[in-house]
Amino acid sequence: MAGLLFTPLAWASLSLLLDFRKGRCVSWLGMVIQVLVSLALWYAVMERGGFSYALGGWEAPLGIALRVDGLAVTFVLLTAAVATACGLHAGFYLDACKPWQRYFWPLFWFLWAGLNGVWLGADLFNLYVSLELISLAAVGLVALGGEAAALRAALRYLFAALLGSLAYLLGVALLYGRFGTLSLALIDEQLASCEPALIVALLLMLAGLALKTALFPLHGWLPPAHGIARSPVSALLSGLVVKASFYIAARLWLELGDRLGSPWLAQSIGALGAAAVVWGSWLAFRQPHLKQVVAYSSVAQIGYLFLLFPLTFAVAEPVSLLAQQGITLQVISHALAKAAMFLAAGNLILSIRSKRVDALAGVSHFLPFSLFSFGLAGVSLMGLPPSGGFAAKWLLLQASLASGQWWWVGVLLLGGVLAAAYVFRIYRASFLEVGDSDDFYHPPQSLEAIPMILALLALGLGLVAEPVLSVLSLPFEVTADVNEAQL
Amino acid sequence: MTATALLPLLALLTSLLAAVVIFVLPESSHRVRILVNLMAALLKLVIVALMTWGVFHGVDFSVSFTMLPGVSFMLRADALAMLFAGLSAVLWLFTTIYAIGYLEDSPNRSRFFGFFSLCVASTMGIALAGNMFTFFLFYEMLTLSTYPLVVHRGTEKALRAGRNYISYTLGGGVVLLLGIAWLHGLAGDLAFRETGHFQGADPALHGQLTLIFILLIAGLGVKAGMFPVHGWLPQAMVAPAPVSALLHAVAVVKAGAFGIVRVVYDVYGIDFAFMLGLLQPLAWLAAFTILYGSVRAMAQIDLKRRLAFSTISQVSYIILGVALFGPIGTVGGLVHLLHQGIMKITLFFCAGNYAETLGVHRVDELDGAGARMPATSTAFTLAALGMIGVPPLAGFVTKWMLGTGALATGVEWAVVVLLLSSLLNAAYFLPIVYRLWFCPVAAPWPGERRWGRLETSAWLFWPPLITTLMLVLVGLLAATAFSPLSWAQLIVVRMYLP
Amino acid sequence: MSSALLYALAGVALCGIGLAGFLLLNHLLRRLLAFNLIGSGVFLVLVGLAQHRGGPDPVPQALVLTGIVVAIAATALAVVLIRRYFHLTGRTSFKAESEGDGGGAGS
Amino acid sequence: MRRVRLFVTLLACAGLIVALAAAVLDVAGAAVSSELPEQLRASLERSGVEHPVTAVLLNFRSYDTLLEIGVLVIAGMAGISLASTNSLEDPALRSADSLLYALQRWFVPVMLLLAAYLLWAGAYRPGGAFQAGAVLAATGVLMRLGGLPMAFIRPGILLRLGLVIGFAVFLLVAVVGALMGEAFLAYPATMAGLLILTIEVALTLSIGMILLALFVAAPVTDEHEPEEGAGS
Repeated sequence: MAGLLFTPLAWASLSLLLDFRKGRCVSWLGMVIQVLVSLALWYAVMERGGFSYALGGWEAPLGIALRVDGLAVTFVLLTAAVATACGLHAGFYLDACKPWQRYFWPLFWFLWAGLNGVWLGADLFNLYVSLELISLAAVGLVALGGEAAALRAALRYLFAALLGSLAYLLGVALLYGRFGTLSLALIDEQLASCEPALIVALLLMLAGLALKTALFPLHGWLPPAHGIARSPVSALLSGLVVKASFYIAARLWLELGDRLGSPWLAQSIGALGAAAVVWGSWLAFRQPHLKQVVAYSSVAQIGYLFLLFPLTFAVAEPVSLLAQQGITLQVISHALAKAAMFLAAGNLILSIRSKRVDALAGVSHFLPFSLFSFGLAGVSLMGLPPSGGFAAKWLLLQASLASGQWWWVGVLLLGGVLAAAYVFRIYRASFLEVGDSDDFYHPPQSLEAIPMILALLALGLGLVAEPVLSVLSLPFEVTADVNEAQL
Repeated sequence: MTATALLPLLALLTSLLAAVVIFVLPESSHRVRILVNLMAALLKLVIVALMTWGVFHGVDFSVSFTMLPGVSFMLRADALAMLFAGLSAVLWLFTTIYAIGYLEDSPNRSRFFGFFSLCVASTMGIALAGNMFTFFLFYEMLTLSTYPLVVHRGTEKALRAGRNYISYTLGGGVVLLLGIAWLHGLAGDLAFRETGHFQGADPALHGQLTLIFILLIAGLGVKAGMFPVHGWLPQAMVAPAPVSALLHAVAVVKAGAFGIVRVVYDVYGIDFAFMLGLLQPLAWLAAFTILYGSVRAMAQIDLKRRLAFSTISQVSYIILGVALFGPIGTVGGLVHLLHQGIMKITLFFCAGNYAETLGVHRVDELDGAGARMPATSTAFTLAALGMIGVPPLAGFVTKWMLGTGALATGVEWAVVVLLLSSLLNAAYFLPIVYRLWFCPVAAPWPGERRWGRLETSAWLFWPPLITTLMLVLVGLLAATAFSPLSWAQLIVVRMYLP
Repeated sequence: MSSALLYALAGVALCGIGLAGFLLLNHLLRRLLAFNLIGSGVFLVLVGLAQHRGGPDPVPQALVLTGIVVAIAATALAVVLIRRYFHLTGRTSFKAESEGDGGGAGS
Repeated sequence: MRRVRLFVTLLACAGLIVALAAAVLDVAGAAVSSELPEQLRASLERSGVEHPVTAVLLNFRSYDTLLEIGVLVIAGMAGISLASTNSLEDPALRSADSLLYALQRWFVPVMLLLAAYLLWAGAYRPGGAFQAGAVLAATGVLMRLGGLPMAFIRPGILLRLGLVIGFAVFLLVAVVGALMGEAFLAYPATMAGLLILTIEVALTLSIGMILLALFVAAPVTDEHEPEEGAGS
């Protein structure tokens, strides 16, 4: 438990002192540790259910507690997988000769620490600090290298992130004023009925988090930031970072939404998500640059996540569970698939020496591996079987049908078709034959293997969805023995 | 894990693993690739034969595990599954041999054979799927794995056809998914069962079930090339000949037709579907597609396009047979699934041979080809005659069974459709046969190549001859045990008399 | 109405003004200042509202200290980015050069 | 068009103010007195410091503070990663003002003393690491403007060590607690005061360093492209 929080922070400080190459060796060691610790925590939760962990030995209202349950541990594991892949890829991909690249590792580790902080956080203010940790580390990663376009994207990102955080904090201030505690569990206990002021608080928090998650129409900052960053960074940002703020929003909604929400609110959030699916896919289809396509596809895929709100509000318990499982699968499969896609796109850009989609012509001759990874990741985004994306879509379809909200069925199906449109546009471009000349750069095997593994994970997720989801429904015991939690 | 669970998995894995191995192999290792291809094809044939033997003796091959809450992945071999699995296993072997010859010295072979194997794995999965969910899984996998084959040549035209193909099939997939998800929400996880699941279902649900049926058939109809949604098929002819052979004779169109059979018999149950009044419109649609495809085929100059429209027409025989609501008609439809596969693959092999050896793509360029390529032309002629329904070839058996079935259930108009269709078949096939044998060579062949002793490369020479032999044999020996006809009768017996 | 509540209401006003500034201004530094204004407003609300209940409460004070440090870090980073951006492009806002300076659409 | 935009934005902000004010009044009316302050008073003795705010910052909610310092380090790091000069020295900023130079000789020691006092005072009255660090940074800014040589401000190992030392010490203390069988970030009761003081000293140094680095990293007036001369 301590290791999970300590390792990334310690490695952040350590790698700051080293240059890129040494930092790389040290970081790879750190990744191994981190993966092992995550697995151990996952195993512990599998064995005896969730527990809460009081930091510093101070229990919840006074101190900060961590909540370790099935959902949190699933995300911790997901983070370990995706971040490790991105870190490995970055080690080969980034140009070690550029002096600023040494700052990649500390920022990377801080990002990881912040993510783990969010997954495990049960304290509203602590979540705010973790979010800021993530945002600043992400902005720093985008700006790394300091070119004008990157700076511009980083600044837009920073402004959006800050505004979002403040809106969230304002909501926290109201909640603290009302309840005198920051622990989400205690607030949930004390909240008896709906009060208008608390609705304002919830709206503020959701709005702030939606801005940070880039929900339509607040998505303007995402594509430049994700499109312009180096590929491993884009993969981290799209795969994990946007999920952090969504995760908090989802937790808030699932804990407090039943009393503070209203059908009107739930449906409008869902409608925004639906609009994001359609609009993001359309824009993705129109982009001339490969990474912009992938970035706009993130906007669309994030839209699906917000269907959680209508599908869990005022519905029967099993239906709500279906929707939650579907959304969790969507988060996982999108994280894996999008990371694979960005990494593969990075390889493709390396080898065609251009960022444009139409420069891909003929590349299927010589680079089937990265292209294949890209394609497999695309299968998951399109929601075709047996990918995790399909499993998620299936569960959401079932939830929409069972809750009688059939209009989301149309969104889910249309989203798949639109995703197919922009993914096949890339395939099409790459299958075009233009002579036999092989003037492509061939990236090393290690660069090509990583996105492949991620893509295969995303693809195979659908087949093992049941065991993955079974962790979510493990019981949560509030009384935890602190000493046992030492991992 | 017992052998009964292992065999269906193995049948899938042979081609799946072959695909993986081929993808990993470097482009230049041709010999290893050929070896892997042929070994996998032979192995699969053996496994399928074993399973067929087992199913005949009542062994239950099945394997399943839970994939999602409430949904399981399920493979199960019943008699109907083995019909389709057998067809694809046999034809995969010949198409592989043919494709090795056809693509000799062309680029991107690693990619081609990889996706080719994936395609067969999907077909096998479709055949062995034990419920609608698993069926859909492989159905979409088939869509994806055939796309790279259609656009294989990488020309503008091929890419356009590919886009068209993918729009149709993915669109169909979406409709199908909606139907399956809705059905699942209504009735839970439905394993395929010989009598269907809705015998005596709540009348309040009938409206919804009708709607779902329409969705399912519409989604499946796209791949089966049924009338309003057949547009992708003629365009997909830009693909290399082995792909056309596989797509049209085995994988894609048959997957659609097979799915329709599954839905009608094993999900809804034939009696229930009839009671809902769903079979009558289906029969009309099938009949219309039969005539429409034949009429359009007559107008085509390009040989492969003519064959494509012929496929559109022929596949609907299967659907017509199913929709006739009688055991004999069903036998005709099912046996046509197999017979048409053999005949059509022969025709495409021959068309590919003409294109590869003589550079001929158009019907009017074929004058006198019979003298230059007698064996291929004989094969073509026999297959064409079979298509028309000349006894004792394969096509005659199916048409006879279909006609008998129609009369037995009192659907006389279907017999008229069959006769009309045969006339039309003759009208677009016989001129080709005439040109092959009786017209003198008008002009030098556009792109002639020579291979030693045989009229064409050995890889290309033998497959059509073997399939021709098969189509003669299945017609002649239709009454013996283990012929496709008796197997189809076995299926129908099990379906109607569970 | 206690004085603590007054603080909270002043904080609310600052939030609104800051938000308007953030949305309407184009110059990056001004937007940054507007953001700081919102930040101050939020901190005022946080302390004021908690104070109102029963005398001084050290927890929100500590939270605000943390919040201030975070805000300073973010502001400093933003200033560095803005300066660097200005250095490279000579621009002080996100909008395209062709629009000229002055008003117009924001980011 | 612009006028409409202006109007709508102002209206929206006014609406926000009204809604928020209503919410604040509503909450103020409904607020329950929580037991948190009592709990805090009860636990203060065990925290190792007397001032409640410092106790919350560095003991009860030390995790927040740890992450907060992390945020500062990130900002400092990202700042110096963008700096394009080798030494971060900016000649244009040096003023040759002799009065400033003369005053410095008085101010700098006094400010250093003030920083030390603030740090020490944090244990029982308002003050503490951040305030002390800020004064330290201000001293640095003054020296910098006055043109005193500050060779250590360059993106070398020393600066990076300075950036991270406070954070690292904090983290080390946190993990030592965990290794000794307590929770992560728990201090052994007898040593809490001493440990907190150690952390505070290291933090003061680091915070001063980070803020100063951010100050000197920001102005970049040389005309080099970033690729040419960045970093050490």
